[in-house]
Amino acid sequence: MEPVLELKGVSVSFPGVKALDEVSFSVGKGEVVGLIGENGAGKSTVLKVLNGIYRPDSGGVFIDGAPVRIASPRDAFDKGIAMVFQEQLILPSLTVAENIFLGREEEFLRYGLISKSRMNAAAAEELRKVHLDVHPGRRCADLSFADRQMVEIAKALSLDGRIKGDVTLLLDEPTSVLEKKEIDLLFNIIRDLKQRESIVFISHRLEEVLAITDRIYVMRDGKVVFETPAKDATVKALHQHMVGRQLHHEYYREARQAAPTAVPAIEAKGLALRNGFSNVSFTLYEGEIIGIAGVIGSGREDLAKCLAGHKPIDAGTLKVGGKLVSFRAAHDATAYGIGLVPSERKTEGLVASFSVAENMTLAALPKFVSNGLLRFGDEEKVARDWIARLKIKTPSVRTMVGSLSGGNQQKVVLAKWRVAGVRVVILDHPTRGIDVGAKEDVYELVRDMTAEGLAVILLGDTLEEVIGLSSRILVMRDGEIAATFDAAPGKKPTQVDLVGYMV
Amino acid sequence: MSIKSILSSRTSRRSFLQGGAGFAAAGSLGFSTPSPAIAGETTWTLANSLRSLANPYHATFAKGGADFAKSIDAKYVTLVTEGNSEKGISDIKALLQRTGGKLILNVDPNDSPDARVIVDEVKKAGGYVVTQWNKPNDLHPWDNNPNYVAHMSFDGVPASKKIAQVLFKAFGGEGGVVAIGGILSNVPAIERKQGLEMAIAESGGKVTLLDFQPADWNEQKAFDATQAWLTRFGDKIKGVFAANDDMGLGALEALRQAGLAGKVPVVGLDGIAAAVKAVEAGEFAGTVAWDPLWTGGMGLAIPYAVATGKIDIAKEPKEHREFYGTSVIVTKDTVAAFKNSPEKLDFNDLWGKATGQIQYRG
Amino acid sequence: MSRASVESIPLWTRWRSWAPVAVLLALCILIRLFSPNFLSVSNFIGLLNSASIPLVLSMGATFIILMGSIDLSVEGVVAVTAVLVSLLVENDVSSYSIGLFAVPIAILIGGAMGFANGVLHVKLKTPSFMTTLGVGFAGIGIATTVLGGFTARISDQSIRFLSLGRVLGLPVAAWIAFGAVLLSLLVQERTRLGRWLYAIGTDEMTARHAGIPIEKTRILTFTLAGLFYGLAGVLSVAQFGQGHALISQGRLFTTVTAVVVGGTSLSGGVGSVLNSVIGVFVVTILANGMILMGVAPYVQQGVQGLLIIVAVTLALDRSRLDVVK
Amino acid sequence: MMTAPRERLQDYAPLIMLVALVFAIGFYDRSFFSSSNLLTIIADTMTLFLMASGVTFVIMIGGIDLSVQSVASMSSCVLAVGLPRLGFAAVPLAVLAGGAAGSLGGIVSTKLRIPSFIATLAISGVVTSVGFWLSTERSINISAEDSAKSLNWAVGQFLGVPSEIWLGVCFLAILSALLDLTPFGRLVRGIGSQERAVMASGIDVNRTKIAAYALSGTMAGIAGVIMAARLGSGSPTLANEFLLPAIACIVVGGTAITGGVGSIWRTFVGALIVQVVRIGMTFVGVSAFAQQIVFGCILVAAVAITMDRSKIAVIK
Repeated sequence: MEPVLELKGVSVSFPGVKALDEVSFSVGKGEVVGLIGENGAGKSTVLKVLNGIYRPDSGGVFIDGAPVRIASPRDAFDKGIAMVFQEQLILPSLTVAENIFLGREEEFLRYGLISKSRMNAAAAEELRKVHLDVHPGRRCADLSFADRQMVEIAKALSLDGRIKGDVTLLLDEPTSVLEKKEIDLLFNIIRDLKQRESIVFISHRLEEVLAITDRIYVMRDGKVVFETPAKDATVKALHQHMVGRQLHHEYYREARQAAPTAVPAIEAKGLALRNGFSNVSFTLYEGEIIGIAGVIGSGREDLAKCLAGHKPIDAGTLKVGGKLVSFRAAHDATAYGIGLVPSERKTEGLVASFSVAENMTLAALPKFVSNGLLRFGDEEKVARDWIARLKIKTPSVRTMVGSLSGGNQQKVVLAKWRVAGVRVVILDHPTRGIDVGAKEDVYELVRDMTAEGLAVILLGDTLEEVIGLSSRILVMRDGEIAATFDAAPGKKPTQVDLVGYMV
Repeated sequence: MSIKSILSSRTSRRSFLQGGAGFAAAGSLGFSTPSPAIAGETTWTLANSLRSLANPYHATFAKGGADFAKSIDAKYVTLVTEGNSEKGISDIKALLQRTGGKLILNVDPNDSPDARVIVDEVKKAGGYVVTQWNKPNDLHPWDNNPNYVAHMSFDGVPASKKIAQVLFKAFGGEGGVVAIGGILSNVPAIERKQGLEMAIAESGGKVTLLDFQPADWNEQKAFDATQAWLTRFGDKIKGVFAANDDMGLGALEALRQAGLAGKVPVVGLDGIAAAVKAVEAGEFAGTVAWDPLWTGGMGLAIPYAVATGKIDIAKEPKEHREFYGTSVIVTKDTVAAFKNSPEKLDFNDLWGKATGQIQYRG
Repeated sequence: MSRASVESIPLWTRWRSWAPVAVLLALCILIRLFSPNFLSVSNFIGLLNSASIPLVLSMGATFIILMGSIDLSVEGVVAVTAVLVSLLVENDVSSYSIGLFAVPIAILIGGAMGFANGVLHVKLKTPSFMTTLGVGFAGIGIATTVLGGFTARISDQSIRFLSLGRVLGLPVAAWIAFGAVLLSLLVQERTRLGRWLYAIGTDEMTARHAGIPIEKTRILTFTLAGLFYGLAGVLSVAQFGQGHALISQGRLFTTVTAVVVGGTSLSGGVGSVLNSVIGVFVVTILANGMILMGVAPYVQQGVQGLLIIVAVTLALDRSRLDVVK
Repeated sequence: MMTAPRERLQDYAPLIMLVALVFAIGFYDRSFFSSSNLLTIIADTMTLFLMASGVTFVIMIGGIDLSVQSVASMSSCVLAVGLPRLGFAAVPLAVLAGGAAGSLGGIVSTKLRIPSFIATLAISGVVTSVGFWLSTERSINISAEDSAKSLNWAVGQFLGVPSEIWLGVCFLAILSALLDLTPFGRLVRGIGSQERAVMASGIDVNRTKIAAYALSGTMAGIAGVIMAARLGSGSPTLANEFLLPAIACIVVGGTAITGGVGSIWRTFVGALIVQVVRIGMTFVGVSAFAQQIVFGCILVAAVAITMDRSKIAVIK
C-alpha cells in the first residue's frame, strides 16, 4: 500500500554524535507501525524530526509521497502529524475543550470572540472518539492523570477532518502511565482508529507492541536495524535486535529473590487517608519486596506518598524499625531511613541542573560536611564508586544530570538513596519510560538492595514486573487491600489472578 | 531648560551605550569629545542639591540657582537625591572630585544627618557649602570656618502656627479641624505639626483637632484620608490643615468630590503656584510662600562672595550664619499683592531677607 | 475512571474561589464594628472614588501577572500619560485645549509604553522585572522633564467631569472602572489573547508547541496593560485637576498587592481579573478602615501589613501551587 | 561544546561591562580615574552591596525580599537608640533585630505559604512601624563619642583604604563561601531550580528558606548599622529608596530573578555598575532631568548584556 508518511535516509548529527544515520521508515494508510528501541537508540530523535524540532542533515520527510519541510511542532500538526507525548502537554488551568483546541481557536471565533458553546460541542465530539465522558468545560486540573492522557489523544484526533490529507498519529509511550483496563480501552480505540488514521506506536513494552501493531521497526544506535511484520515477531527476537545481545534467561532475577527475614522494617496498622485509602495493614520485613498492584484510584499512589511522608496519614499507626512514627513531611520519613523513588523522576526525583555527584549526595549532605564546609573530594569519590557500581553512563561526576538518559537518571536516584543509607526504599514506577537494558540493571540493583537487607515497596510499571520482583503482593481496590498473594520463586501468581481482585 | 536637558541626555546616553559596547568605542569617544570639566580648574562650579526636580518647590529652588549662575555666568549643576541619602552624598563627592574642590554647593539635605557628612566632604575638598532646612542641631557653620558658610531655613513653627490661625479665622474660629502631616520623622513635618498644636492650644479649646494623619507629603494619601474623614466626622470638619500644598490640594479634591470645595477651607505650606491659584479661587484659605527662588539663588550667592573674597565669613555675626528667610503668608487678601510683586532678587544684598538667627527648641 | 478524585476536587476549588469574597465581607464587618458610618452611602461613594483608579491599574497588572511576568512600570506610565493629558486639555502651562480628545491619545501613549515594555522584554530577552523597572524610571524621568518639575493645573471641565460627575448617583470614574472590568473579563474569557496568556503563564513550552505565538502574545499583553495604565493616567488628572510626575507615587505596590490579595498567583496561570476586583476593594477598604477606626498613625503600616497577611492566608488558593515562591 | 567558550565569556560579562563603563567615563573625564575617586566610589557602594548581597540568597531560592530597606532603617534606629545605653552591644543588637525581622518574613512566607512578594512587603510595613515607635518618629543623632567608641570600625580607614571597603570585601568572601562551599548554599541553589525534588530528597526546605530570609535581614541590619555610622544618626526612613536599586544590583549582576542561578560576586559587580552609572552621569554632566531616563535605559541594556541565559529555559 502507498505510504502516508515516510522518512527516507534521514541523518541527524550533533557535535560529536550521529543521532540518526540514514533512517528510513514508512507508515501506510490505516496501518499501525511499531517503533521500538532502547533509549538513545534514536526514537525520540525521529519524533523530534517529525515534529520539526530538528532538521535532517540529509534525507527527508515525505507525506503522501511529496517531500515536506516541517518548521515547528505546530507546523507538523497542521501537516497531519499528531503526537501524543510521554510527558503530558495538557494545561491544568484551561478547560478540556480549550486544551484540545489550544492555538486553533480560529474556527470558533465570532467577531473576534470565542464561542464557548461551539468549542465545547466540538470538543465533546472528539472526547466521544476516545470514550471519555467528562464535560468539555471542566478544568483539566480536576482530571485524573489517565483522563488527561485521553484528552491528549482526543486533541491529536481533533486533526481528523480539520486538515486536508491524512492524519498520522504518533503515540510515544502512551501506555506507560495507564493501567491494564485503560490500556485495553486505548487499544480498542486504536483498532477502530485504524479505519481512518495511520498510527505509529512507540513503546518499551514489547508485548503491547506485538499485540497492537501490524509492522515493527527496531532501532539501535541511530539506525533502523530490523523490520518485520508483527505476526512473525517474538518478544525474544525483538529484544535481541534492540539490545544486540541475548535476552537474559530470567529477566526479573527470580533466582536472587531472597527469603524475607523475620525482622520487621515497617509495621502498618489500619492506615487511612481521607478520600485516598482506608484500613491498610501489613508488615514489611527486611530483605523483602512487597509489590502493590492496583488501578489508578485504587489508593496505592497515596499509600506510597504517605509511607514516604509526602502526605500525613489521617488514621492508623505506623512503626518503622519497631519505633512508632508520625510523618508530617518527607524529611521526617528519611530521618527514619525511608526513601521514595518517585514516578515523576524529572520534577521530584532529581534536580536537573545539579551534577550527578550533587544529586547523589543531596539526601545525605551532612555526611560530606566537616566544620561547615562541603568536602568535594569525598563527594566525588563516593559518586565515582556508585557510578561504577550502578554502571551509570555519564561523561563525568560533574555532568548535569538532566543531560543523561532516563535509565541513567533513575540509577542516580537510586544511588541518592543508597548514599543516604536508607533501610526502606519505595519504588513508584521505577522503570517508567526507561529502556529494556536499563530496566534489567534496575532489577539487578533492586535485588542487590534486598540482598543487603533493605526492604522494598514496589508500585510496578506493569503487573508482570510486580509479579516478577515481589516476594509478596498486595492488591488494592477502592482504597482497601482486596487480596494478598505470596509470590515465592516458582509459586508466583498469574496476572489473571491479580486482575480479578483489581477491578 | 527642558530642551537642553533632553539634548544632553541624548549625547550622554549614546556615550554610555558605546561604553557598554566596549573599549574601542569608549576610547574613540574619549578622544573625540573634549573633556569639559578638568580637575583643579580655576573657575568655580555652582551646584544645588535637592530631593527631586519633580516637585514645584525644588524646581523653583533649582531655577533660583540657575538664575544666579547666569548672573555671574558660572557653570551650574543640579544634583538630585531621589530621596536616597547615600546617592545624594556620593553625587556630591563625585562633583567635588570632578571640580577638584572648586565647588560652591547649596544643599537641601535629604535627611538631617546627611548635612554633617556633606559639610565634612566639602571641607576636605576645600569647597564652600550652604545647607537648607535639615541639619543636626549640634552642627554649626561657625565651627567649620570658612567652608561651611551658612545654614538657612524657614521657621516652620511660627509659619505653620500663623497659617493655622488663618484657617481658624476662615471658619469663624470655632470647631473641629483635621490635619495632614508629612513623613513622621522629617524635621519640617515635625515643626509644622508643632506650629499647628500651638495654634490650637492658643485657641483656648475653641478649636479641636479631630484627627491627625501622616500622608507622607503624598497628594493621593491626603485625598484618601480626607475622604475617610468626611465619612468619620461628616460636618464636624470645619477646616483642613495640610503640612504642605501638595497634600492640601489632594484634600481639596476630596472635598470637591463631596461638593465641599470652597465651603470647608484648606491651608497648606510652600506656596506652590497651584496652591496660590486655589487661594485666589477661595478654595484655599491660605498658604505660606517660602520663596525658593531666593533660597536657591542666595544659597549660592553668599558662599560665592566668600569664595571670591568679597566677605570674610568668619567675621560675620551668627545671625548671618544660621538664619531664617522671610516667609510670606498668602491669603485671599494678600494674594493679589503677592502675585503682582514678582520676586526680583538683588544678589548683592546678601542678608536683606534674613529674619533673625535660628532658634533651637527642645 | 477514578471518579472519586474527579468529583471531589471541583467542590474544593469552588469553595476556595469564594474565599477572597468571604475575607472582604469579614473585613467590612470588622470595620463596621468600630465605625458605624462605614456602611454609609457617602463612604461607599468615597470608596468607589478611591478604588476606581487602582481598579483600572489592577486590570492591566492582572494580565501581566497571569502570564507569569511582572510590571513595575505602572507609576512611570501613569506619570507620562497624566502629564500628557494635563498639557493637552485646557491648562495653565500649555496652550492646547483639545478636551476629551486627549483621552484616546493618552490611552494610546500608555499602550505605546506598554508596547515598549513588551518589545524590550521579548527582543532583548531581559526579565520583565528589570525591563519594566527601567521603563518605569524612564517614564518618571520623561514626565519630570516635560513639565520641568512643575504642575499643570487643568481647568477643562469635560475632563474633570470624569471624576466629579455623577451618573445614577455614582461617580463617573466608578462607571469607567466598571467598564474596564467588563472589558477585561471579556478579553480574559472570550478572546484568544486571554486564553493564550493563561497558557503561557501555566507552561510556556506547551503553549509554544501548540503553535501559540509566544512573543506576539507577550508584547500584546504588555501593550494591553499599558492601555489600562493610560486610562488610569486620565482618571488621575480628572481626580486631582492637575498632572505632574509624582501623581501616581506609591501606586505600584498597592496594585500588585491588590492583585495577589485577590488570589492571583504571581507564578502565573492561576487567577482572574475578578479576583483582582476583590483584591482592590480589600486593600482600599483596609486603608479607609485604618482612618475610620482611628488607628494610631505610626502603627498603621504595621496593622495594614498584618491584616494583609491574614487576608492572603485566608484568601489565597494554595491548594494548586504546591511550591510557594 | 561549541558554545563553551561563549558561555565562559558570558560569565565575565558583568565584569567586562563594569570595566567598559569605567573606561568610558574615565576617558570622558580623566579625574574619574584618580585612585581617591575610585576608592570613594567603591566605599560608597558598599552599603548598597551589603543590602543586596543578602537579598541575593532570597532571590536564589526563587523568592524576593522587599523588606530590606525598612529593616535597614529599623536597625539604624535600634543602633542609635541603643548606643548611649548599651555601648557597643547595640551593634550586634541592631544586626540581630535585622535578622529577626528577616526571618519573620521567611516564616510568614513559608509557614503560611504566602508569596514572598506579599509576605515581605507586609512585614516591611510592620518593621517600619517598629522603627517609628523606637525613634519616637524622629531621626536620632549618634554622638561623636559614641561613634568614636563603638563605630570607628565602620567609618575609619585601614592601610589607607576606607573600612567600608574592607567590610564589603570580607562579606563578599564570607557570603561567596556560604553560597559555594556549604550545604546551605547548595540547598539554596537546589531549591531555586527545583524545590520539589529537594523536598522529596528529605530536606527540610522551609528551614533553608527561612535561613535565607534571616540572612537577608541580617545583611540589611549590617547595612543599616554602617549607614547610621556613616551618617552619624539613625532614622526610620534612613534607607528609603534603597530597595529597587538593591534588586537592580542583583539582576544587573546577572543573577536570575527566577532563582537557582547566581552568585555573590555578580551582585558585587552589579552594585558597582549601578553606582558607576549614577556617579558617571554626574561626571559626564547628564542633566538632572535626564538622569532617570538614562539610568532606566542603562539598567535594561546592562541586564541584556550581563544576564546568563544558558541555564534559564523561559524568561518571564
